[in-house]
Amino acid sequence: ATGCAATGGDSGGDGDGNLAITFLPKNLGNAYFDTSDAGGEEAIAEFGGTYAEVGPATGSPDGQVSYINTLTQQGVGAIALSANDPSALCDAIGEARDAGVKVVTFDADTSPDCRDLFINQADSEGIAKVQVDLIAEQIGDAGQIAILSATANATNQNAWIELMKTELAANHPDIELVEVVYGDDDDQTSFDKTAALLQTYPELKGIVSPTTVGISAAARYLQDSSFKGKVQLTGLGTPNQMRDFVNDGTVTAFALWNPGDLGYLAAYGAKALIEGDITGAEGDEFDAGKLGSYTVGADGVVLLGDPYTFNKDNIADFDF
Amino acid sequence: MKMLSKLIKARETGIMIALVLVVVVATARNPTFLFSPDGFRDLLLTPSILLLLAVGQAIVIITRSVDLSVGSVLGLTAYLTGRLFIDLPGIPIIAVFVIGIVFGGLLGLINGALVAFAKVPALVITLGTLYAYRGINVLWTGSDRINGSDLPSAFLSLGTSSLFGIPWLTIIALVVLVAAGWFLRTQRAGRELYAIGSDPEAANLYGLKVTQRVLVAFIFSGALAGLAGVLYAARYGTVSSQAGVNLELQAVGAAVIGGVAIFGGSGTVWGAAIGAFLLLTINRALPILGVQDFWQRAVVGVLIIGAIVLDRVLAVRQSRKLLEMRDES
Amino acid sequence: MSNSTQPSAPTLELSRIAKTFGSVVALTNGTLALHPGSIHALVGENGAGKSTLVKIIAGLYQRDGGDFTLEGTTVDFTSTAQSKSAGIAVIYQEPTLFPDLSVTENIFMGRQPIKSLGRIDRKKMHTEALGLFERLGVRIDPDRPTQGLSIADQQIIEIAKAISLDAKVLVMDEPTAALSGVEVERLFAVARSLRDEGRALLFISHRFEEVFDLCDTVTIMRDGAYISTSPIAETTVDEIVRQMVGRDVASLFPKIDAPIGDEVLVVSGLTEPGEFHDINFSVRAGEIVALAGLVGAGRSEIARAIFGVDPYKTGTVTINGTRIPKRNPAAAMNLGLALVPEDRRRQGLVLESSVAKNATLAIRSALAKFGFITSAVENASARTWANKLEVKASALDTEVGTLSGGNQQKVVLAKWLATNPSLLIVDEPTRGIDVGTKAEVHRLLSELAVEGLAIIMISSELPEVLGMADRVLVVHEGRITAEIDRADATAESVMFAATHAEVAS
Amino acid sequence: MTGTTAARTYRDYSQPLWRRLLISREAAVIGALALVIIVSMMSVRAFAQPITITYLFLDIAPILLIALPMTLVIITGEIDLSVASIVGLSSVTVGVLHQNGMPIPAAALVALLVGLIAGAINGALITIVGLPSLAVTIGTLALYRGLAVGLLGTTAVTEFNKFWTDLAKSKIGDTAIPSVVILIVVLALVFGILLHFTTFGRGIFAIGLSPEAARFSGVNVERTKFILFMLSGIVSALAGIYYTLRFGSARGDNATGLELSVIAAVLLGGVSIFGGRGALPGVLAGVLLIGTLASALRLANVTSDVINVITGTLLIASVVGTSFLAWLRSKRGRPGGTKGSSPTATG
Ligand SMILES: Nc1ncnc2c1ncn2[C@@H]1O[C@H](COP(=O)(O)OP(=O)(O)OP(=O)(O)O)[C@@H](O)[C@H]1O
Ligand SMILES: Nc1ncnc2c1ncn2[C@@H]1O[C@H](COP(=O)(O)OP(=O)(O)OP(=O)(O)O)[C@@H](O)[C@H]1O
Ligand SMILES: [Mg+2]
Ligand SMILES: [Mg+2]
Repeated sequence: ATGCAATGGDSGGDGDGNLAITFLPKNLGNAYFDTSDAGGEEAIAEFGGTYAEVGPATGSPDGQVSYINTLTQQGVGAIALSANDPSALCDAIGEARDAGVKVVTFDADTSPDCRDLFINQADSEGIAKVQVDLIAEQIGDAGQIAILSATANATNQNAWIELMKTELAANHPDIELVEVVYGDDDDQTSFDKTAALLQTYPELKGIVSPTTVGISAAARYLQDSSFKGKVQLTGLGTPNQMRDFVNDGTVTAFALWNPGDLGYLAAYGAKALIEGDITGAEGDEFDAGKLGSYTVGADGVVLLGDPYTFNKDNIADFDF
Repeated sequence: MKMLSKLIKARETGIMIALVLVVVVATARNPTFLFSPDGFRDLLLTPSILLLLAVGQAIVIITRSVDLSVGSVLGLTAYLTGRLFIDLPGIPIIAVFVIGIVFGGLLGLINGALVAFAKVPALVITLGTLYAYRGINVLWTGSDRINGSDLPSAFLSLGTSSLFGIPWLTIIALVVLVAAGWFLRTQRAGRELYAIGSDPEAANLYGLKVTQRVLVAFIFSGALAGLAGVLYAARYGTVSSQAGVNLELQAVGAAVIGGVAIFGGSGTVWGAAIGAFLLLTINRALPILGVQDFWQRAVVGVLIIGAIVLDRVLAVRQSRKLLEMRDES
Repeated sequence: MSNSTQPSAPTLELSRIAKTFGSVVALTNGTLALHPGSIHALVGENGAGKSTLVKIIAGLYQRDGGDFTLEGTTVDFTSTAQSKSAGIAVIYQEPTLFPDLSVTENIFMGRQPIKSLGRIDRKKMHTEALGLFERLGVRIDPDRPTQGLSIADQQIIEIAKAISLDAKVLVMDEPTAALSGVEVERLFAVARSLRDEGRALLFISHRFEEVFDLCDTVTIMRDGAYISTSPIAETTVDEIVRQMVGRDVASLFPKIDAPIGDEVLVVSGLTEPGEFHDINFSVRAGEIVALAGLVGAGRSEIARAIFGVDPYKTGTVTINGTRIPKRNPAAAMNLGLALVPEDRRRQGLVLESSVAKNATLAIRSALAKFGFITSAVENASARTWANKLEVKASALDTEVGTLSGGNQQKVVLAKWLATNPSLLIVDEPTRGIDVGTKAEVHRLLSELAVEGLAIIMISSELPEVLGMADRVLVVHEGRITAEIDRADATAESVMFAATHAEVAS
Repeated sequence: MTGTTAARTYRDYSQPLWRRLLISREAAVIGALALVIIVSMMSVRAFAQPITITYLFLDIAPILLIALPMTLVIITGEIDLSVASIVGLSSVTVGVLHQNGMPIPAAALVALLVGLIAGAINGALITIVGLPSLAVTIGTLALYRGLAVGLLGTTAVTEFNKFWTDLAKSKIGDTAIPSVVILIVVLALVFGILLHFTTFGRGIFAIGLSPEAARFSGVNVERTKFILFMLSGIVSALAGIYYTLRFGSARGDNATGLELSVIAAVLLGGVSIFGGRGALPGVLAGVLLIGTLASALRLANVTSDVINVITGTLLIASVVGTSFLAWLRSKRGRPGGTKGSSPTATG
């Protein structure tokens, strides 16, 4: 969008060689992104690129913009990004792309026209449906439920919540969604919000928390409260965090994709873009190492696969 | 009779009434707020950690300083607690408490030494250590996270279980509160803290050990933040590098709402404790009163301001009364 | 009564003490010997180094050179706690209390009586405080916070604090500056009884009648150096003044008869509950009206209300026919009102600011062009006024707080005279000022009156009131109880009105 | 007066100009800034290019803007913790109004008005009711942020006219300097002159050192503070508008936590938290120092946690260093720091 891009272009413009790929998660210190970025690192090591990870301390778009700018200045080959805001990053990304940097989003997307590729963990309908199905099954398809989300502005969360509402209205008329609360992806806030929910709605049957921080905090509260076993909890969590709660019966089942695979795929997507194998157009096909081959869908979206459901029987098989 | 009038005039009375009001209204709306095992427990449990921080904060503020690093100290100690249980399996719980308190005290000592010896305003120093301690925490923790499964269940149950219906956490907090209140009221050293806050220069002229006392106040605040960190780990079970972020403003807020003068010299830890209770109880009551999630922060803001305005109005009313009394005599 | 006849070994002895602050030489030869059972006076001009010497005794400052012995052994105090435990009690020139704490706590801080478990025995402390006040003959509520107490009450608490220490040496740096007759007498009675118990006392004052009344020996200092020590019986006021100033001082009260002009200020029905009631008076151009009365009578409150820093409930104040709005000092200043306040360190000066900034703070609008102002303009104006009042400072950016008390007062006067007021209120204008300067301040006030300035002078010093005022208004418990013309004003008539509620005037 | 004849002479300053400049806090900060720039240019890859300036100023513009009124507020001995929340509120105001069809300039004007009102509320509580500003603005920090988040809920407004969002990021002519720098320079001049060369500014310093003496000198303490809090509100709102347009996104949580960055920069620039001391050039250098350092460290692939540690340490080191220097100076003269360095009541 600006005329100044040429200055930074000399190091990043020369097409197929620059396999410096930097992962930019929503924030540092987040186990989920640790796993995904480690997957990216593994992939990059496989094809002989340079891996790096930078990011803001807290999940704010302005912090990410600063890093995108920095990466543009450095002239990296590609950025693998989980966006804190769908549009606030677009201008910075635009400048990066003008300077020859490829931009792949994963986990949380920006508007499709800003970036080259989006690696989608699972399609939103699938994510919404698996959680609704889980909670419906656990509470006997009737009664009050609530949602404990991350921050109020999280794009992916909000999309899922909307789809869950649609799904509930269409197929589960006896389930009433009483409230959506936001734990800000903070342990303590999520914990206290869970307490408040249970307090406010004595009839509550279940809680859905489509965020790894939220579900573990809520499980932690339930574990020691009189609601354990009476209120069902499901959502998206990592096996390592949820193992205890599943084993002691606080949580019956929850879902997630494999974040490591997500990062792995993002890295291969970035590589394909850098090397000019794909442009992000619908129908482009690229190789993703151990995951096989993937095809770019509409709007430059690549779908990882279906979410996986974890329960007492299979949780021991996973370590992430 | 004299006791009664003293009680009515006390600065803490106003916000105590506010607290009772909040509880009564919330309970009227939804009886489980108070009259259910979990409701009663959470009423006491939720503010306990903040209470510890507020007590430490009150003592520091009374000496005309402020400790903005408490949230970061709490975070560091909470993670340390988890690491201790992971790296030294079988370590006695009491040892972890001691280590946490000492570690927090050490961090407080750094604050205090910079403030007292370098004669630098506490707000600046602790704003600096707020960043620095948190940064160290993030460097150390990385994306690691202490999970409930890493901690012994005896320790975890400290965070939630009760004795005669009163949660252990609350009991610990109350013991600290009573000790601090007793110390400030009846001990020479406690009174000297007030003197130092009231006029540091006069305290110096007077020959009080200003440096030493300020140092001790900071160590105390740090140690309490350390204790709060250990309890945080026990209560929440998960500790990431972001544990305790933004708690400092809540701690200062609790103390100020509780009538601790921000420029030192007056106020009590009792007030700070009630302030902590009020702050978090309001937070819990709002959803019950049907305030939508998004607006809750705004309501908390209004209530903080309301509490200090009320406090001020009462103080002005009282001093006017004193003047009128003098006229009549 | 005099102990000078039976010389004993000095309790405390200072000789050739030197002290410099950066480039400022405060003391070159501080020499002093205090004997048990004696009250020793220390006199000297403002800035002579008296307070510095006191602070060295107290351990607040450390000497750069010289000897300091206590009961024969050399001491090097590095904190006031050490001097205190060595048996030295000090009343500093400026009261230093903890405003949030109660009167009792202020007196006993750090050495409260304790009972089991180290708990403070509040009851005992309370009783002891009452006992102290009894001894000093004052009624101060021991449970109230010291915040809001008048300077006089604060000074009394300082005195109570010092005598409760039960020290062998009691140093009092201008303890009477804020006190009036009755309290001074009480203080002296206590001082004498301490002397008779065999303690050594040091008394600093600029009021010679007090020095001659109380002390048995006097030491004179000039420019940081010792001049002489002599038994009080063998010297005279003139002699002391000559040694202090290094020359003769003409009349202390050079009152010149000034032509009395039109009414400048009219105060009517001024009332603020709790402070003052139904105050009515007027001041004419060229007139000096004194507000006399006991300390705490409410004179400063009246002055502050007129100037607009304090509120008042009912009544009006007009200057040159224009009504002064309530609570608006800026408007009052624009209408030609100036107030030299009672507490120069808190109200009169911005202590941590420079001489130049202080001297021009009140005229900053006049100095400014379209609201813009520069240091150059300020310095030029400050230089003029510092010169007129002979402020002792080397540079205009000197921090006012480092000047001696008297020089600070001169800066305050300069600040307000620079506004070219038509009515000047001076609240205790010569408190803590040495004779030389005092005479000059008096002459200045006289000259200003001749030039047509109307002056209200609040003073607790009777000689000053009688010597300077054209008219004396006596305030008692917030009411004007007498109006006495210069011709009829005597010490007796003023004191009577000041201590009695109803006076036929 | 008649007593003596010889008129005294007074020097303007007790120390020559070069010494005053050299030992001043501003000089130290500016020196540190120069050092950081030189070292980064030599040792950090990709630092020495014009685009660095572009990104630097785009990043720190909100802090630079808000630091201006914050400096004045802190010099009076008060503090405003609600600035970042006002940024958020202003951002949401622009977003919501624009969403409902109001053109950007009009929405921006309303946002400025909202900022002014928010500042006036702070000011009224502090000066009329007489509450401590730290407590008041902790309250309004929550209140204004709550309003911002409450107004917009989960949504973010992102449909802004490209003309305006481009304007926020545009550069002056062919240079690498963003246009927003013009706004900053103009406001810095206004605030600098206001603080250092007007009677109003003289009042600000007097209030910070001794509110009572200021009142006795005819300074309208309450009005001065009130005006400053309103200025703080309106400039924060301006920063909020910039924030919204630069990121093309109006969100309730925009600029969360920015208040501490602003205060850190102001203090680093040599302003005394107890009021009465400080100068605007030092503050500007302080903001630039933090910003440049962060930008260089990011380019050197240092993670944000380390940057935070360095920022915090720098803040501590700067104040401890200053006080150490003062102590050294006092060793060679002035009394042992009993005055001056110890806090004075700012009630
Ligand atoms: N802290 C200080 N820093 C710099 N100069 C000082 C300091 N304290 C005192 N001085 C200077 O030392 C000299 C002696 O001051 P001191 O206060 O001892 O005088 P004093 O005799 O008590 O006068 P006064 O009668 O006015 O109280 C004065 O010139 C004063 O300006
Ligand atoms: N009628 C009264 N009864 C009791 N206390 C009073 C009364 N009037 C004034 N006071 C108190 O006495 C104190 C001294 O008042 P103020 O300073 O006005 O006295 P003053 O006559 O100006 O004495 P000073 O010589 O110290 O200036 C104040 O604290 C005031 O509250
Ligand atoms: Mg003196
Ligand atoms: Mg008075």
